[in-house]
Amino acid sequence: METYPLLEKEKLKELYRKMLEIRRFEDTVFELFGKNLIPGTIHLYAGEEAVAVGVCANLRKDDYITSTHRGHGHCIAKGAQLKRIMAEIFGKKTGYCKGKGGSMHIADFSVGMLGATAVVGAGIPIATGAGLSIKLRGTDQAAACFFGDGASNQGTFHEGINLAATWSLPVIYVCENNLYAMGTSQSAVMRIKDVADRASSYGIPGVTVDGNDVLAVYNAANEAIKRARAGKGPTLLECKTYRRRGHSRFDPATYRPEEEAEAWLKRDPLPRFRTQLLETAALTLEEITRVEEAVSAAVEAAVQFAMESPYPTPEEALDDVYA
Amino acid sequence: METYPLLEKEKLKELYRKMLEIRRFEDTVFELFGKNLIPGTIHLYAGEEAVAVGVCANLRKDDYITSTHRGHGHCIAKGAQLKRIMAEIFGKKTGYCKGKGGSMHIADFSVGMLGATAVVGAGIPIATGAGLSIKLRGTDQAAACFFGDGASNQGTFHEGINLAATWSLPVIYVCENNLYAMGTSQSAVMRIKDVADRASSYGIPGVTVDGNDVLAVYNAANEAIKRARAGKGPTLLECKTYRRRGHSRFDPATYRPEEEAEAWLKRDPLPRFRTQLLETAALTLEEITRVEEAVSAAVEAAVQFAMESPYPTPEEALDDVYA
Amino acid sequence: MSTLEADAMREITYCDALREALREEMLRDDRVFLLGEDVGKHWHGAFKVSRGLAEEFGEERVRDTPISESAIVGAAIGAAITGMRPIAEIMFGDLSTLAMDQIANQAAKIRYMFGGQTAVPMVVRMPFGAGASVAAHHSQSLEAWFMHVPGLLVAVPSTPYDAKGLLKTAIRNDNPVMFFEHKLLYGMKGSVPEDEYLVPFGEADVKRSGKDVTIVATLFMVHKALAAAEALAKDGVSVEVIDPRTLTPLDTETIVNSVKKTGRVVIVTEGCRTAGVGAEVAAILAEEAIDYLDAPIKRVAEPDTPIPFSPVLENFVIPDEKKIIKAVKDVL
Amino acid sequence: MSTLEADAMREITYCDALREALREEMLRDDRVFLLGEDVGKHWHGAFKVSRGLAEEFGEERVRDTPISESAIVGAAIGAAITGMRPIAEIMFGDLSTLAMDQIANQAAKIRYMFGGQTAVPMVVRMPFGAGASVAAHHSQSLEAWFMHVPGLLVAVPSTPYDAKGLLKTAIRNDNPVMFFEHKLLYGMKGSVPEDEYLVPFGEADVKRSGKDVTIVATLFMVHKALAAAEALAKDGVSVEVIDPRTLTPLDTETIVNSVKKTGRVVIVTEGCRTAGVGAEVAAILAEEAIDYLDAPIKRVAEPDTPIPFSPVLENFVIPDEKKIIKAVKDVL
Ligand SMILES: Cc1ncc(C[n+]2csc(CCOP(=O)(O)OP(=O)(O)O)c2C)c(N)n1
Ligand SMILES: Cc1ncc(C[n+]2csc(CCOP(=O)(O)OP(=O)(O)O)c2C)c(N)n1
Ligand SMILES: [Mg+2]
Ligand SMILES: [Mg+2]
Repeated sequence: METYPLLEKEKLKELYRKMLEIRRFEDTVFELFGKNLIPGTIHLYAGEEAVAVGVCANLRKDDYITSTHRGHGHCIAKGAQLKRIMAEIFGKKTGYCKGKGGSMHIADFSVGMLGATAVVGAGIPIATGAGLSIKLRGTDQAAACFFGDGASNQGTFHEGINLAATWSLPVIYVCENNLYAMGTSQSAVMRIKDVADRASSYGIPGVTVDGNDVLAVYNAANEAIKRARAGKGPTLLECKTYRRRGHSRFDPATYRPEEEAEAWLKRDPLPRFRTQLLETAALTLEEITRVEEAVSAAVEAAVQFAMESPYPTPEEALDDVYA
Repeated sequence: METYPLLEKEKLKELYRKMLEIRRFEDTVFELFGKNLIPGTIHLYAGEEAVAVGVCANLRKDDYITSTHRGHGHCIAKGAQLKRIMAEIFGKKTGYCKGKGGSMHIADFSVGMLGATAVVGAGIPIATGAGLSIKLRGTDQAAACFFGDGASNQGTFHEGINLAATWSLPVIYVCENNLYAMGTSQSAVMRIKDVADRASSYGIPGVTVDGNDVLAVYNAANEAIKRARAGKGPTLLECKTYRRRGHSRFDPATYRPEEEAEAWLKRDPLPRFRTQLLETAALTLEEITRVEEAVSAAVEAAVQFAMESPYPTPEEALDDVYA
Repeated sequence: MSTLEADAMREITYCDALREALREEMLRDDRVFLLGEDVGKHWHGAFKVSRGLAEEFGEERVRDTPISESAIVGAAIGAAITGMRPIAEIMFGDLSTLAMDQIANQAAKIRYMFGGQTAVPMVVRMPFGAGASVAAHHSQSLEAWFMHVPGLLVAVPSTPYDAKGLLKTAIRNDNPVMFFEHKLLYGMKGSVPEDEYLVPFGEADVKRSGKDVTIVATLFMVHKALAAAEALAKDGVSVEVIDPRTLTPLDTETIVNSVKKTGRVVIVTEGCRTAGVGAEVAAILAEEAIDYLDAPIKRVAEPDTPIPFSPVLENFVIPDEKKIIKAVKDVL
Repeated sequence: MSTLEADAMREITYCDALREALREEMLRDDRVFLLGEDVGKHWHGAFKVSRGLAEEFGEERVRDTPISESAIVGAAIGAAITGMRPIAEIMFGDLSTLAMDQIANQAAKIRYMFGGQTAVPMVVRMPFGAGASVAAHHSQSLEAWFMHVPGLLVAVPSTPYDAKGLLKTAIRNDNPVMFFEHKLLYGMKGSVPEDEYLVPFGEADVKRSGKDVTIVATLFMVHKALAAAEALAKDGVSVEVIDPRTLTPLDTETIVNSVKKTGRVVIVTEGCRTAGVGAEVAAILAEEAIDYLDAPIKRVAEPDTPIPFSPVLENFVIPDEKKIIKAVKDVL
């Protein structure tokens, strides 16, 4: 186990709580989807919790993030309310987007969550723009931009990061490398092992970390965000991770070799961090149990809120097109 | 002076002749444009001759190239006829594109010149596609793709080269780095010195050469094309060069620092190669003079052909939309 | 022959019909190949249209690509102008926005700009349409954009029969064809002959004959229009339903003649109303058949909003039988 | 007040009028800034619209970008939703194809998808139009595409007066505005008041009153329509020329009322004919004014071809006075 800067107990608890919130939330969404309670499609963040949580734990409320089709975890990590996320996924009026966005398009501007786009890679230049805005307004905010390994083959990755590098913008680009884009493995669509190596094309630092180790992510993001706030420009931070389930809905993910899946799933960030907390006596079992109970209750409350919430009225479809 | 693989005398003469053809052609276009004989706009290749000629001297007639808004030199180097290029620039019916394309859109499919696009970077994935076609048809052809330093910031650069790398396609990507994209210097829009460094993002070789040294270009392209034909995949070849004039039309290029311009213009690839040929006794002065006379005559003939050629009839505007 | 007359034939889905077209043309012509994100053996395309093709033709001819829509279309162009006949799949039509330069400025214009020296024989297949609760980035219908680009052809099959016949024609055509598939149609069954056939471009299909009102409808809306026509028939209203099948070329003649006969027209399409497909059809009629029109032209389309996620909202914006019936009654 | 009534004022060019709008709004509001390729001190934009602005406001607020259209628009969006008011320049409108996802899927839909939580106050300035012999990639008119995208506003100024007034309105508007400038208009002079004024969106300008025929025209075509009207006046034909000034919102009322008065209409736009701006205007009239139409609607537009290079060819495809006069005579 590597050593990390000592985090306060409350911070560690917070990391664990957020990760668990995401896990339980996603497991619940999966179940509810199977019961036909959720329309459309879903892309779950389960397995990748350490990334969003490790990064966002370094952000303030007034910092920004941009997100993707696999965005529930980003929302939760940035501090959005479980119940309003869940309501949105249900298509309810009480959801963050009044039911207009759904699973793939959640935003919570009140906590700096600038929204999820379902166009792979499209959030990258938008995060660059948030960074530009910070620079122009002269604040010490920062922005984090989440995207996948697959997204790193999009033109927007190249253009968006190059622009931020050129202007030394306070953005960290977080590649959640879960080794696959749908059924396509990374090795089938690029000739390099580490997406972080692409940073050299833009003259910025590229860092690869174990994305299933929340403290490793925390640490790397901490450095990158410090650089950003100090006006030293962007960083490309690659976090290697793995989905616990298929890409979406009922994808059984049979394209992932069994041994690979097995090895990765063993490295589940949650039990791993839990063990670590206990072994280092950072938290007691009792404290952990209390967190777990609180999280279960919160997720249940979110489901109940979503279930009981009304749908929008049909005519609301016509609202919100123009400001 | 570096040493290069010994080229046959005829080949050396050919290199010199082509470079001179381009220079004289472009100088003539500049003059004619100033006399309002040429409509629209022009982007001259003068100063960059060593790149197109050094690369294309390695290509067979059945190999392909794609070109840009600054494309006259590519056409000439690949073996298109001066008179039909000139006629196209004049908007005449005898031009390669029957007057529909003009200076920015010349193609000569009969010599594998797949055409110039005026959308910066748009030719890059198209060259990738030509490489894919070669691979699928199982021939030993190769394709060369020309583009500028500015184009290397386009999403198509990233997507197009990554795709060719992934599939090991027989394409060489030639970045003509003339240090500027219009009035914008490279250093203002990227944080790296050598565009060739971007090759590492795709796991392919990146090579930077003096683009004003035709033998250096020839040599590097030779290697790259050999790799391509051998199925070893693409290369990113960056040739540092400099425009003799402004970006287009009457741009005086005052944004280029005087000392920089002076230093570069002194390194004019043409006199440089001429001196080299004489000093190494590769060609005699008499041989060189004969080439020069022949080129002058050819360019004059091209102008005459273009001047005397008819315009298309207006209704021809409606042809060639669909096959 | 129209789909609806083909009752005696075997029934297969739209998805299977498309796959048969791909397979037959790949067998017929070595130059035909597929490329796109996850079209290969791991996924077979988001809607499984290419199931079995990578297995049968190998990974050289059924190529998984990176998520690089511009490069997918650009590579198809480059292959097309050097002797191949690529079929590119864009996973959702909404993402064609990422390849618009390659589609509209390169594929569409290369032949013209270069004075006819080359042709660009390629197909871009794209699922479009709303109704699957997948919100604003996966539900659009952008046919109108592509109609507005000279050099492109646009096919919009509404039945398994048309899907197969049009796709085969598209693959053999020497121009870039934008091939629109509707995501709610993939599972729909219809009669498709065992024997080879082609559906020509530029020939509308009269999916139902009638004399009181003409409905021009495309893709999924053809079926809603037919249902509306059936309901209206019970009220004694005789509706003719015309499915253009290709928007470029557009069979203006069949549409104009129908309207000359009925004097009334309702145009039903997905895609938002303003500057949509319906606008062009209406404009043609206003130019060529105004003297025959006994009532205002009516367009039934999506309102000018993005497609919302929640089914309550989404159902409100998608044209349905009720809205079509109301529009028909309005022009009677 | 219409441009044409403003005779007493100073005359400046369309280009200068645009620059004044940029400058005044930058002085007025710190949040306004420019970004685009070569908009800065080395070039001042391909058409020199931003001359002097980098010098006056500094390079932080007048930002040269790499050649990265998607990132330019994306960065503008990101800045807009976090408190700034960016004005992005795309050097030629044809290149908006490279940013179509950012424009049509992101800028246009962000407010809606997110349930009204945010707004996207930005302007994308783009020169469009044919007539400069710069061929297929630098001559298009793609207004119709943007009209077909809910969430966007579309401004199409034809005079220096409108250019300045509409651009100021665009900058103050909280929605993404696609601002179309015609490359042949930059050098055109017209009256522009010294005092501040705004031109509201959604108010057509009657550039000439008349009673026999309505011409609806945009951008450079307004001037050709006015010339045609002048010529027709000599033949005793009284032509009303309506310039919508914004296509979204479109002042349907002024157009419909004019046609109710004249009973005849010719729609003159650049951009190829099929599924163009004229189609929407024709469709609206076919829906709302058909009973008043005494003749078929006529569209004068570019034929369905890319724009060719050679002046002989290009002149053939661009609508001109002669074609407009012929169309007017056809509907008389
Ligand atoms: C531009 C674009 N192309 C294709 C798709 C369809 N699609 C949705 S998610 C996905 C895979 C994304 O892979 P990655 O970026 O690695 O993210 P992950 O799903 O692994 O988190 C694809 C191809 C899309 N939404 N957007
Ligand atoms: C996509 C795109 N953006 C902008 C332009 C306008 N433009 C034409 S040439 C040029 C500069 C190109 O620079 P570079 O790629 O370095 O080529 P060079 O002109 O130096 O040969 C620009 C910005 C364009 N034609 N296409
Ligand atoms: Mg992934
Ligand atoms: Mg350059």
